Order: sequence, then structure tokens, then C-alpha cells
Amino acid sequence: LPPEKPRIIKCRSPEKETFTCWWKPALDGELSTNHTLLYSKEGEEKVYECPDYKTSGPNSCYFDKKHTSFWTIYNITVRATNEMGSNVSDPHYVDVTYIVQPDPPVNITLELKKSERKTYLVVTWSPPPLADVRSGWLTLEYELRLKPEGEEWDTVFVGQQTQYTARSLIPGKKYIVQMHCKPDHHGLWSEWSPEMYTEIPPDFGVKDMV
Amino acid sequence: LPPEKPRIIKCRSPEKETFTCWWKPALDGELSTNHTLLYSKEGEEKVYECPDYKTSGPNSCYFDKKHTSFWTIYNITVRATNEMGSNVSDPHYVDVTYIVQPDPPVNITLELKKSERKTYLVVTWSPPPLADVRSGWLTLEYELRLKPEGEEWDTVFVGQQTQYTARSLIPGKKYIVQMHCKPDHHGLWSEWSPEMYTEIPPDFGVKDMV
Amino acid sequence: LPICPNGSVNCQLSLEELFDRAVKLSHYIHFLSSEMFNEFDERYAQGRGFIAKAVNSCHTASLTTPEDKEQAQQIHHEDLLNLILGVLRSWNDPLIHLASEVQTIKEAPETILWKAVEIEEQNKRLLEGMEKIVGRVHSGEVENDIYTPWDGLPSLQLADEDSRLFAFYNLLHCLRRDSHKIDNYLKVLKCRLIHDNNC
Repeated sequence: LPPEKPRIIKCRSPEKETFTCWWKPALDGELSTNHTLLYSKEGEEKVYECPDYKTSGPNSCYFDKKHTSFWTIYNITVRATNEMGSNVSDPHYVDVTYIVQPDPPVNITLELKKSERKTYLVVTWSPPPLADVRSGWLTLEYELRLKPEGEEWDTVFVGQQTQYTARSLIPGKKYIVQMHCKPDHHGLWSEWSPEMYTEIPPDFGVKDMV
Repeated sequence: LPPEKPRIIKCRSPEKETFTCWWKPALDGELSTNHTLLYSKEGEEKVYECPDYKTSGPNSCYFDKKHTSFWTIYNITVRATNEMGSNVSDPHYVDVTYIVQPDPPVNITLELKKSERKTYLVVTWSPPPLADVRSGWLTLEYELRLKPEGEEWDTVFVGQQTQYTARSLIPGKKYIVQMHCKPDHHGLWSEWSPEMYTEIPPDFGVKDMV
Repeated sequence: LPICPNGSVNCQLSLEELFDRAVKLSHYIHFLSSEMFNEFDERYAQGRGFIAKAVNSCHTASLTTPEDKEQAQQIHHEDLLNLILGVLRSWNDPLIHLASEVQTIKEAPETILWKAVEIEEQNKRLLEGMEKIVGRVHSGEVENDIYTPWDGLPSLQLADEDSRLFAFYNLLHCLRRDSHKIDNYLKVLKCRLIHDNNC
């Protein structure tokens, strides 16, 4: 049988300069199948082939800076071919600005502070290295989530700041904090950063509260 | 004695369309001294005299729209003359692009909102009336600072938006808010707007804390 | 129907999106050019009176560009677009040489070197975008004739240190000025063509 129709799974750009597309290969059955990624640019008839099948691993196509333009929409298809024939995926349209998914924020610090018998937590962080260098070109927005262990996440959108003060924390509880970020207009949230922990000291003033 | 050397103190443009220069007059001693402001523009040999000594008050020269060009270096000097002779200031090189200092933002509103037992503050404002941001000739960026009375300012760069949501506010505290603005890229921050106040309602969830 | 990333039916970037990206890029290029000029000025130009000598010496000075709000608003948008294209093209060559020659400056900090390369790349990218915008907006053929040649390479390679540093200072001063013009004109055009002068 000719191969099944392959499917383009996703395309991502880490920094609005290059991007990669991955596809789900057509089921082979016995015959060996090879895949070709073809693309055209909006307003142009010309069809190009994937410039680099290697850099991003199997079943992928990597577009380096020279092949990445964010002034156009890409129309991308993948063709699977074996001895019996070939089959082409549905077209996948890509606008690089919409597929930017940065790396998570880094250098996250948690600092407990006390004022008027109340403890609050100051969280600071830095943009991921790739984005930090191009501030103004890749403007990031951040979201922070925190929770006492075992409870529901409390997620806070923090905008473009790189610091947040969490208040109304429960004394004596161990808190977990994570951050992620996204380009300010279009694009996707990064993965969550690794979990960070901090323990809120028991409130010595508890007896005053009773 | 001939007059001392006068000195040009500063030049400012409030809306990137006109500008004014001020000078420190030469000390008179007894003799009456008058001052003349002369300027030449980059790429021209011609020397002009100040077009308007009145509009911006004493010891000043006002350049209206017709006399104001951007991306052009003005070479400005002031000459002080009395019966005994005259003295010329050092040349003052000015590109109006870099001396824009707008008025503070206006129509600042503070609105308290509540969601999931948390209070947050929505601040909105408008650009200063003189500044024509509608045509895109002048683009302003804003900075907001807020603090509970008696504590340290927390300053937030808000970019070109005219709205900001402040979170993690201390329940029961009286907050002070001020705004200022600056042209994107070059120019100087405006003065801070007058102080605005708002009171964060006490946190009704206090009893859950016991 | 194909699912276009931004929901448009014919899977084409709208003029608004092209302008949004062009303005974000021109803002970024000017931000870099400004920082590079300031860094160079602080490190190499203090007390040398370069500003007085840098008067009227940009290779693009012959291009008559709007110098105030009224001129920027009165010029026809196609003429202003062509002017922007002309200024961008006129910087292609000097930016290529700047990126290589700046390496020869004694103890040139990494931040200046990196910016020179980044500006050269992004300037090409903005040129690509502007040609696309002009193609969309222009009724006729895209004019290619606005361009001013740059003959400043020899001065960047002079033996005399002071003269060579002034040549760099002047180039960076002109780059800061022209990239600011381009950024400002694009913001005016965007407000005019996309937001009906109601930004």
C-alpha cells in the first residue's frame, strides 16, 4: 500500500530568528518510507525543500536565519513516499511571530521578608538568555504560580516586571514557586521553570491573633 | 568693565514641536547689559538671531514650529553687551530630538477591583494634552510609582500602555500613586504627576488565618 | 478551509501586521544604534570635540527627509516609504564594513562588536520587510533609485588614531540619527495608514 498521510505536529521558534517543524511519520507497514518537507511563501509560486533535516533530529526540518522570514506566511507540507506511491499531508501554515516559544525564565530567587509581624515573599528572576540579549526585540511577559505543598496553584500574571511580592502567605507552610514566560503579543508560554521551595516561618505572633 | 561671559543653562522642548533655551545673564555691575541669542543650523553658514525673546519669559529664546528642526544640530551662543564692550558664551550644541521633556500624564484614575478574595488596583491615565501622540510623531513611555504611606516607592516601567494593574497590595493600607512619562528613546522624564491616594480595604479573610 | 495562523482567510499577513513588525524592528534597531553610539562616545570620544566636527557629514545628508511634524505629515506616504527604503539601502554597505572594521578598534568591548553585527543583520531584515510593505502599498513599480553611496571605508582604516576614531564616531552618530528618523517615520506612517491618525 502507498503510505498513509503524514501529519505536521508543530512548528516552534525559540527566539524569533530560526524555527523548526516536526511531523508524525506515515505508518510504514513493511515498505521503507521517506519523507520530504516542502514549503512555499505567501504570494510566491516557488516551492522549496527543507534546508536542513538534521539539526533538530528525526522527522524534523530546521530553518536557520537565512531561511527564516517573519514577513511572510509559510505554507508547509510533508510528503511520504514508498515503492507503492506517496501521500501528502494537509498544508500547515506558519507565521514565525505566532510560534515563538521562549525558554523558561532563569536565576529565580526567593527571599522571605518580614514587616509588621507579617511575612512576605519577594520573587525575582531574569529573562532566558536568548531573549535577554535582544530586549526590545523579544519583549517577554511573565506568569508566576505558587502554592502551599499539596494545595491548588495560585497563578499570577505579572506582566513585563522581573520581580513580584507575594503576600497573604500561610505561616508554617512549605511553598512551591514556578515561573514561565511568553512573548508580549503572539507566541506561546514557555515550559514552567523547575520548582523552587521556601518555608514560611511559623507566626510567633499567632497567640496575638486568637 | 565689559560684561562677564553669559552661559546657556538649558534648552527644552515640551512636545517635540517647539523649543526654548534659557541663559544665565552676565552679571551687570552698574552698567545695563543686553543679551542677544544667535544660532546657526547644521549644513548652513547663515547665522540667525533669536526669533522670540518674549514668549518664554526673561533670559530666554522661544523657537516656534517654523524655527524648529529635528535631527539637525543647532550651534547656539548668547552675547552680552554693555557700554564697555561685549562677551560671548561658549557654543551650545543642541539637537531638539534629545531635549524633549513632556508634561506629566493627566486624567489619572485609580479603581479598586476584587477577585478571588484578592484586591487589585487598576490605574489608567492619558498623555499630556500638549503631546500629539495620535499622529505617531511623538511616542510616549510611562512609569508609575506606588507605595503604602511611609514606605519605599515601588517603581514600574509600563511602556506605551495607558493602563496598569497593581497586584499584591497590603490590605488596610493607604497607597500613594504617581505617574511620569518620557518620549521613547530620547528625551527626559516629565515631572511626577500630583499624588493620588487610595485605601485598600482590610482583608476580610483574616479570621481564616487563625 | 486552511487554518491561517492569524485567522486571515487568504493566509496573507495584513498591512497592519507588516507595519507592527516593521515598527518593532525599527524601534529595536534604533535602540541598539543609540546604545552603541553612547558606549563609543563614553569610551573613545570624551573631550575630543567630535560633535562640532560631526556637523553635516552624514552620507545620507543629500536625501531630503522631513525635519518636523508638519513635513512628516504633508509628505505623501508613498514618497515617505521610498525615502525610508532609500535610507535603509544607503546603510547596507556601511553596516557591512562597520561590523568588520569595529573589530580593529583597540579594546573594543564585546557589547559594541555584538551590536554592530546585530544591527547589520536586522537592517537587512527591515529592508526585506519594507520592500514587502512598499509592494503592498505602492500602486506602481517599487522605485529603486533612492540611494546614496558611502565612501567612508578608507577613513575607518586610517593610521592616525584620532582621525580614525572620529570616522567611527561620525558613522555611529549618523547611524543613530538615521535609524531614529526611520523609526519615527514608520510610527507616523503606521498611525496614518493603519489607525487613521488616531494612535
